Amino acid sequence: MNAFVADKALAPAGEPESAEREVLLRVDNVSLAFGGVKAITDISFDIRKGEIRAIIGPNGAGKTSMLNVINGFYHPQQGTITWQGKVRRKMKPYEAASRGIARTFQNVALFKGMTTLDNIMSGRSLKMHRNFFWQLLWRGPAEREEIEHRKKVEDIIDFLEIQAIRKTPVGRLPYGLQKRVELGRALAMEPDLLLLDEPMAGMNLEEKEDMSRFIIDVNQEFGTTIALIEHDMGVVMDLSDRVVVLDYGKKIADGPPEEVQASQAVIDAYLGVSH
Amino acid sequence: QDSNYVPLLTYRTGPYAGSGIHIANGMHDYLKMLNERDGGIGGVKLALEECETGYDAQKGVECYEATKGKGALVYNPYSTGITLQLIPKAGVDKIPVLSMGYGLSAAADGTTFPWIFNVPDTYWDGASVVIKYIGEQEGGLENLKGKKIGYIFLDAGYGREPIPLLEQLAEKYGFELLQYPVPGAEMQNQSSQWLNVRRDRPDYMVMWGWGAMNPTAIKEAVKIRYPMDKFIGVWWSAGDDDAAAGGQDAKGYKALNFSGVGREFGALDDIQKHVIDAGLSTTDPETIGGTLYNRGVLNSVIIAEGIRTAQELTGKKAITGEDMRLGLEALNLDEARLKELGLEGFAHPMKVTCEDHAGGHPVFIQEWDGQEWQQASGWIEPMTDVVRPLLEAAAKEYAEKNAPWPERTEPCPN
Amino acid sequence: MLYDIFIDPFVQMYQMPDFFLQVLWEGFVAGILYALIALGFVLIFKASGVFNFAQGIMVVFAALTLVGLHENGVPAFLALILTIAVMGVLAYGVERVVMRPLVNQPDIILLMATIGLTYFLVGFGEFVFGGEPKRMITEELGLPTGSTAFEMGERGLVILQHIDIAAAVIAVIMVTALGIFFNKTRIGRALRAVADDHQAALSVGISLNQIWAIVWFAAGLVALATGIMWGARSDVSFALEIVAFKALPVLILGGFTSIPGAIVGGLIIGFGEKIGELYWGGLVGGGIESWLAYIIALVFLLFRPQGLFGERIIERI
Amino acid sequence: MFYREAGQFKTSYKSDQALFPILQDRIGMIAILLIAFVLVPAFANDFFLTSIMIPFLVFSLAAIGLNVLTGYCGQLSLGTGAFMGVGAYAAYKLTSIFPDANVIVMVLVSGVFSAAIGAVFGLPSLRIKGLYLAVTTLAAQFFLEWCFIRIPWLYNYNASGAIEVPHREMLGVVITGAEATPIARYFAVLSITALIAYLMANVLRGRFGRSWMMIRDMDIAAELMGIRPLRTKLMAFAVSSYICGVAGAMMVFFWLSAAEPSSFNIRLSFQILFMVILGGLGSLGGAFMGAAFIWILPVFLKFIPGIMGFNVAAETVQHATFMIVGALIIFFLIAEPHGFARLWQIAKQKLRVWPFPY
Amino acid sequence: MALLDMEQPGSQSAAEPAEEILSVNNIEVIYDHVILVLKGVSLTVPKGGIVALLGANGAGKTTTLKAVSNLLGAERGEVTKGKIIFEGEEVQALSPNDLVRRGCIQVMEGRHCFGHLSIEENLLTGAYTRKDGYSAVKADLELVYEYFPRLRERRQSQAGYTSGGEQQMCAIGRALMSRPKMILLDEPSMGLAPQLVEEIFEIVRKLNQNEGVSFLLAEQNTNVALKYATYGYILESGRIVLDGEAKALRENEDVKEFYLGVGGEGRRSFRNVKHYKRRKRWLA
Ligand SMILES: Nc1ncnc2c1ncn2[C@@H]1O[C@H](COP(=O)(O)OP(=O)(O)OP(=O)(O)O)[C@@H](O)[C@H]1O
Ligand SMILES: Nc1ncnc2c1ncn2[C@@H]1O[C@H](COP(=O)(O)OP(=O)(O)OP(=O)(O)O)[C@@H](O)[C@H]1O
Ligand SMILES: [Mg+2]
Ligand SMILES: [Mg+2]
Repeated sequence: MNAFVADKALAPAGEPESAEREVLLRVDNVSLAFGGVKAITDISFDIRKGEIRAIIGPNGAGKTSMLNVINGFYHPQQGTITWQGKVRRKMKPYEAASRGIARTFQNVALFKGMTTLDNIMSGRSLKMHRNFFWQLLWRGPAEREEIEHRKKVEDIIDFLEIQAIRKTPVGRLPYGLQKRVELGRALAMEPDLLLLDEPMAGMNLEEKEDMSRFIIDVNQEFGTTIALIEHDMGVVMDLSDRVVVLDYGKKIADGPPEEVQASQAVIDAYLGVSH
Repeated sequence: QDSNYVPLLTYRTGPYAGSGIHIANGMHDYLKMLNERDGGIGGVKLALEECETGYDAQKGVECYEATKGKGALVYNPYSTGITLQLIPKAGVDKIPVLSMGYGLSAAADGTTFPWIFNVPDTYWDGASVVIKYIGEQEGGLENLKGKKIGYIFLDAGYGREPIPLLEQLAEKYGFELLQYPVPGAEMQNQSSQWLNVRRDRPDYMVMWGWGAMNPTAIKEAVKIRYPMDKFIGVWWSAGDDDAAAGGQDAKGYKALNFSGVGREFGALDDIQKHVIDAGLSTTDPETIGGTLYNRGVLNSVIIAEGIRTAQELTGKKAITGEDMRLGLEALNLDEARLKELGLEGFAHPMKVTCEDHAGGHPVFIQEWDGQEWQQASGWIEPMTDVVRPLLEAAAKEYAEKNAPWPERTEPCPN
Repeated sequence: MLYDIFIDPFVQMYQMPDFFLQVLWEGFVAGILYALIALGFVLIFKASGVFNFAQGIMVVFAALTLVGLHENGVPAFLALILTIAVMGVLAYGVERVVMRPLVNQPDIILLMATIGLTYFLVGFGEFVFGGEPKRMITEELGLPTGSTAFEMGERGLVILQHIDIAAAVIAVIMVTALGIFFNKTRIGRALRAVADDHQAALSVGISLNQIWAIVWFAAGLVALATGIMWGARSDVSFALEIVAFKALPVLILGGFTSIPGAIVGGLIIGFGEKIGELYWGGLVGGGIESWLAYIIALVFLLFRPQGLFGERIIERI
Repeated sequence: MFYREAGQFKTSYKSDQALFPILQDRIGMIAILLIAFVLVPAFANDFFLTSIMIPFLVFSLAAIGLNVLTGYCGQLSLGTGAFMGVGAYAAYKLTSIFPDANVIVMVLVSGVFSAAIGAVFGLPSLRIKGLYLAVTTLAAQFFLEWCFIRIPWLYNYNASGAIEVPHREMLGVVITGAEATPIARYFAVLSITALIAYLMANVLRGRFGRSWMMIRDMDIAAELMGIRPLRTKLMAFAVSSYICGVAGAMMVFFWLSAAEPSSFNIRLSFQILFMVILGGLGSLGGAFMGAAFIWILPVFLKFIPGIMGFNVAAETVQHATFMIVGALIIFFLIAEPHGFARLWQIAKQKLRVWPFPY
Repeated sequence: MALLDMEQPGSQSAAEPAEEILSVNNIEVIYDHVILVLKGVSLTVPKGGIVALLGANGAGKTTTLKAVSNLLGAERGEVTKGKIIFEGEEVQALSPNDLVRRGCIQVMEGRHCFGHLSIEENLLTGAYTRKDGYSAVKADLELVYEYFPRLRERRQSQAGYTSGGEQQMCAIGRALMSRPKMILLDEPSMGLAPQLVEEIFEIVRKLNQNEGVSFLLAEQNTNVALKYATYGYILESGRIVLDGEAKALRENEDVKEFYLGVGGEGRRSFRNVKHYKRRKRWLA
């Protein structure tokens, strides 16, 4: 559909059912507590390659904490995390990033003093290598590298339709656009696993639709596995392949959206009657 | 040009203002008085301009650069730091620097430092007088053997300057030199230094302090009950405010001095009459006659006499920096002249020569009686025999380190 | 060498117990005095998140006003009251001219503004009072000036200055009062809220103007107390401003936001600095006091980045 | 209307990423360079060169250095003065150990030493943040200042404890020492400052600049994007200290020609910090504007009464200068907390929409 | 636009001017002296009404609310034209503190809890301006805990460490603690679980009916907002483009398509969104 997406191998043609796909990340018996507060209690689930995995649950259920555990920002007291078949030791967030896990944040965590373009370029940090002396000179290799990556970033900008704000400092952007830039920044990392924490909070319908479109495109044409936290059930139901439901640190359901939606435990804990 | 331009680098602000203000007042008032009373020197008025340095080297250099183009005759930096910066420039710009009783001791060697003057004495002269005086108290220099002499000093170029001489004397006379540096930022917080003094129990304490360091040290000494009569400061630790901080308890504290004590001098009366009463100065009349004020006056006397001598030598009325140097090198402030100036007994007669820009003049000791300073000794000659060779060696070393150091252009006549 | 570092100092402490006690006392006093300065910083920081660099100059300014008024013939206690009034005016002015327009700005901007204020006060203070050092009117204010010596052993002597004891008492009273004020009252809570988020504090109806005026006034009073105590030790002059830097390690050690932290930090620094200087300083030529405090603080910080009693730095995404 | 990008189309990313993508800016820059390299030396007198231009350039460079650390990487430092001192002492030692080497080269090399020391003092920044870090950089300030006093080797055991700049020539022209003409020294300072400013502009728009800004804006997020915080911060400390070191060396070699340890005291650190903040954090141009304001304004104020023919006491001028500078600092912070650089941008923005108000 | 304007000129607002608690007249807001954000916004909130302010990202909803509660100063923004009247007084002349005292409080977008204070202390700061004694405050605290049981569980935790949703509850609870006459709610539903969103709006309704509190709420969740509101305004790029009774808005075709997501054939699936730029009819 555009250069950026076409650039990478497309998802396998005859999509196998998500349950049969290879496991990309497995969380086994993870528990995490802060002092007396148990944020996560003995949770296990997996994320398979190429799927959109939703994580839902009431406020304070431990969803964000779960993402933090996955990308190394929190270290669980118990349990293991297996990434691409290998059990992962305790690791630093930047190591997670270099192994292909990117994310967006619940409270937008853009680099406020930088422009949209620079923010997205920053996603490419791990992929740029010219050393300091080339940077000093600029002309030559450093510049070439910069331009090469700039092209990739421009593709993302086109894809997300944010050309107009390319040179705007992100601090001044309205919330919805900030979320979009944040997605762009995560995409620029070309991750294997993309963690999205409430990407559509504070958006109106139209923007949610746009965002959904982007997520689906990224997932389908780019083959990126996505873990998604969202409170809008419409979005969760429509987009996700499988849903895991947390409630105050415990897992109360796990399965395809329809199944989860019908589960009484989920309705009681989270959805409420009207849904 | 019908005036002689004398810029005054002063500091009435900043952490050292406490000492700087009195000096500045003294310097300014005397020269101003000459203008008012005599219409200047040799019939030519003095153009005075104060430039505030705040005792800060950067600002000092800035003042220098800003004023040197106006035909400055001489600079009095009143800061060892600024003096050091000006030393190399003086030769290039051909403007003498008069660092009266401070600055680089080695600069007394006029053959190496033709443009720098530190009459009447260098720090090394001062330090030697202190040791000599202590020796006298102990009944002879040979009795210093085994004694402990503590040296508390402002930890900057200024305070460290006398150390080489003190070390040499320590070796020579067999006393132990204990050093207590006071960092500039800690001037008002000297309890550690004085605790150390208390532990080490030195027989005498010598102080090279400035600004707020002095009163603090005197208070601390009182606090640890150090015998005040064994505590001797350099001439820059001799301010009225310095000793007054200790009040009655500071009784017995001594300091070196080379300028007059008190205000019973004709010139000071003239200042009162022509300058203060005429409202031409901001000086608080009560401070006239204070040690530092008088020091400032003496500084201006030397400037004025330098100008006068230069006028005589060159026959010009408005002179240049180069003429000024000639004047200073031929300076001869003898008793008769002092009397003429209304300053009899204000200072020891001084004479500058081409080789010796300091002169190693005698100094006296003054003592705080709880109310004011009293002269406590006669004039004491510095140990020129020790000091002079050290000076020459240091001057040589300086020239070597800063090679190629410009040779003196017109050799000394002898 | 190793002996000098590890054994000799302790031998000395043992051999001269009176001296060691004196060192401890000096450390204690220094600590209390640092704590007094630090307290002023903590007050303002806690209540507005502003690191008030001008605290040092406020100390000088308060003391100068007091002494300056007295020099001009105002009786000591009237001068004290007038000085308090002046500090009130200053607080109001600062709130009006500096803080109010800079609401909701980043820390560093506010920090800079207080440095600007420092410049202004230095210029203004010297303009009004001149640069000469002045003597603190300790006796006139009824503060004790004498000293008491305790004999220990044959030659031993421990000297306690009465003014130092007074300083300690005043410091303890102020810390207790402020501690109660901050933690137990409605305004105290509001102050802490303001420090967290100016805008949110505005939105719940906390009047920043009023709060800032109060806090700056309180800091002014602390500055006055500090100025009197420091002035009694040395003289009142602008050189005193530099002493304020000594409060910074105390501050980070105790934690910017903690009132008891100021005292505990002050004491740790005071003791550490004096003992370090007197027993180890000589090994490297002395004068290590100028940075030892910072190094002590730094070491503590490496283990507790928010200082001993500081509020945890919230890191969350 | 006067300041318009309209009609200037960028056809390649290369031209879009140029230092001055807009024609007017390029012209402006060329004009500034022309003035600096041709007009100033042609017309300025000694006082203007030695007391205004040279210190201004030296401080600008130091401000660039601090800006890298504080403005770009967000690590507040109050130790700039000491890092400048390291550069100065290193340059002094280098020139006395290698008397025949080119002094410009020595000045540039001296920065390496302050870079190393800066990096060491940057180590705590991994754990210590914000104002806490600022205060710990004071440890560097006081410790280094103490070293300058207590390690006589650093000042070649000079009795004065000060370092004095030796006489050195380059291409037959005396450029350091008392005989160096202001013009020669001015050119040395100008060239070094311009060169380093240019090189830094390159670094700052590339990946290093970005990674610093990432740490500044949100260190946690930066780490989650693969930035190694310690390495990045240390890099910033090193680069910043390098530049400050070179500035310090220039300060002594081309401006003061002698220096005591107190030349590098905490006041210098504050002065530079002021320049950075008033100029605008995270802006190279701002560093120059800030330096101009903080350095030139007081010099200027000092001479106003004289020029206007008033006879005001020197200390009153000084007091007034303090008050005015303090008040102006507050005024400008209130007017625009993001500094002159932002004011300039807003001015450009206004020009763009002129004659409409917005 | 006129077509939708259900409010007959003269009938309500002019005849009974005392009825409106807040009126915003043609205000213009500029940030940083150059960024013009609101270009003439007017709206009124009747006493005891719930008015919704809808609009896309960046339309200026937050800015409008901040203008009303006089918080723009802290963002370097200013109202350059127009007037805002709250209960007959001009807002621009009042400080935020005065406004809260007079009963107008804002729940800021993006939570803005006091990170270092515990949840309970956060709630208590909400009662800062109250003068009716500790027991009354205490009772209200209980009430808030009643509304948000989760907060009771976390009452001792530092707010900075609580989850996004918990902070949102805390922010709303804090505003309730001041016993306001009017609450400006900025995106109350953001980041809250669906169940809670309903609950919050139920609380809004309860307060409105039982205590007569008026609401001005900026909300992206148009569905819920229009369900509970009595009147709505739609803001686009700093201008009011549509306003009317909530019911009427719900029926409006454009609103349906763009804000409610119900096209002709019921709810669209997010999976099948077409990728094209649609044009809003009212912009044509
Ligand atoms: N402090 C500021 N400085 C400059 N521009 C700002 C500032 N705050 C907001 N803006 C701009 O004002 C416009 C309106 O912003 P506002 O936050 O009011 O929108 P909003 O309708 O609340 O959007 P959202 O739904 O995303 O919260 C946006 O374009 C934004 O970029
Ligand atoms: N660093 C921390 N320290 C203390 N408590 C924490 C920390 N991080 C999370 N918690 C607590 O753990 C629980 C889970 O928080 P988390 O942010 O994961 O919730 P969530 O599911 O993302 O909720 P929401 O939907 O509201 O964002 C919360 O009660 C929170 O207060
Ligand atoms: Mg969350
Ligand atoms: Mg908003």
